Amino acid sequence: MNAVSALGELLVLFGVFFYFLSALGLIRMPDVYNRMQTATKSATLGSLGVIIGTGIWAVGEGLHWGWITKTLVIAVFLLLTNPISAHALIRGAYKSGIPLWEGSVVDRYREALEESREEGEE
Amino acid sequence: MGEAGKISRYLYTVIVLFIIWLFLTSSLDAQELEIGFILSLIVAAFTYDLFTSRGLANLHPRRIAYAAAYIPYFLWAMIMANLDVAYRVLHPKRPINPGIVECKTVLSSDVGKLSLANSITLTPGTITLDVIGDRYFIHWIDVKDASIEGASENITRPFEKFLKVIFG
Amino acid sequence: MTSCVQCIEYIMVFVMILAAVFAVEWKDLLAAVVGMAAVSLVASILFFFLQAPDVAMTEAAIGAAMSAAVFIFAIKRTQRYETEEEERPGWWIRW
Amino acid sequence: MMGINVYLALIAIATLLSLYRVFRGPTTVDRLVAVDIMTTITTGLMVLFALLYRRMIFLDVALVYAVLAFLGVIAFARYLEGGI
Repeated sequence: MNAVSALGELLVLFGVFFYFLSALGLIRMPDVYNRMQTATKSATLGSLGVIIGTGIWAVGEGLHWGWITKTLVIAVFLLLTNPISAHALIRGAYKSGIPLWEGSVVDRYREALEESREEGEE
Repeated sequence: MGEAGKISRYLYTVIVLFIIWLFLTSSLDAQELEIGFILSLIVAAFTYDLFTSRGLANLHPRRIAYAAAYIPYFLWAMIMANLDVAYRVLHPKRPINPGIVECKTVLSSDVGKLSLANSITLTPGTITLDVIGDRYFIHWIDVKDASIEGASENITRPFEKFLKVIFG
Repeated sequence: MTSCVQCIEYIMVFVMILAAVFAVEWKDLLAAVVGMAAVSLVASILFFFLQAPDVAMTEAAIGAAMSAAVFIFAIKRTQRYETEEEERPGWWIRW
Repeated sequence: MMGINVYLALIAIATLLSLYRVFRGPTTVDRLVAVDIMTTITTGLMVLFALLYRRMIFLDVALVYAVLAFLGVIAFARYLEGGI
């Protein structure tokens, strides 16, 4: 139990806690947009913690130093691809006509779409 | 932002591919380095046309310094925003106030717009819904200011300081 | 330590069976494809637990990207909802 | 290696909660979001188990998931937009 693997375990604990939090947000939020808000990105930060923490932990356990570089590559790819899927998904949800929660305050996107449709008709 | 020459773009692609190879194999053996270098030469010949349009100008020291400063700033913003969302999830009354707001950006290049949209999406509380020209439509979990200027001040300004230098 | 590792294997098998039952029983075919993606995900991690990383890698590549895209093309060419007069749901859902 | 039980228990709870959302979700997009969360959680679980088995080859499965998992979601999103 040296300092390096203790740091790695701390990072893993941090990430796992955020996993739990994102699943809790998935349960508690009222509509699909807010669920995406709390879920997708907490899970991204959580997996960042778990993956890099595991790499540091493995190096602290005395394994090959390739663990840390490989986990870094996995974390970078996850960081690049996860927001793209969230972005595509929320746009598909809006375009397929799922309404916003009734407590929402503004909806500028609908106004902009109506503006562009009127311009197209003229 | 004109096109760079073919040689410059090819060399940039080779460098990036070789760095990815180094991280994936994580070995400094001579044989591994040789085969990786040959493979990145071959793969770069097919892909440099798609991969970049600016070539070695991407490796300007000022841009690298700003990118290196951007990473810790972005991670810190991400952790802070995640703790804020954690407070909203764990609070029994669920203090949320969602809505879709509009922002303006000053970035012009496509890669800059993509990375700004990804940064906005990864800091929780905001998620990019659509980009039309320079107008960003953003779903915000706690709307503080519904006007265009106020929302831009709150959401996109902190990232634009860095991204304007990095991507132009 | 080993006992808890086995616990998570049991939980994954439970998740897989439940997702497979949902995928068969849902009338919305798009949701059924989502359930099938969940089944393929858990199948991949079960191969992982059985110490077969190559099979798990293939299952990940096929199940995550290819099969969902192929089924969505099929739904696009036919229709999204099953019609009502077909068979009743099975007894394990009815009671 | 003492805390491994805690980590695995939290991951299992998170998986079961997202399975509940897959079951309940009123619309298809809810189910899709829940499966996306399950994919991300599973990637982390695979990396943890690779350390538990102490073999580096197991990391490649997580790499494949990190690179390819978003393609299926994008196909779904294109269908919902009315594209493809």
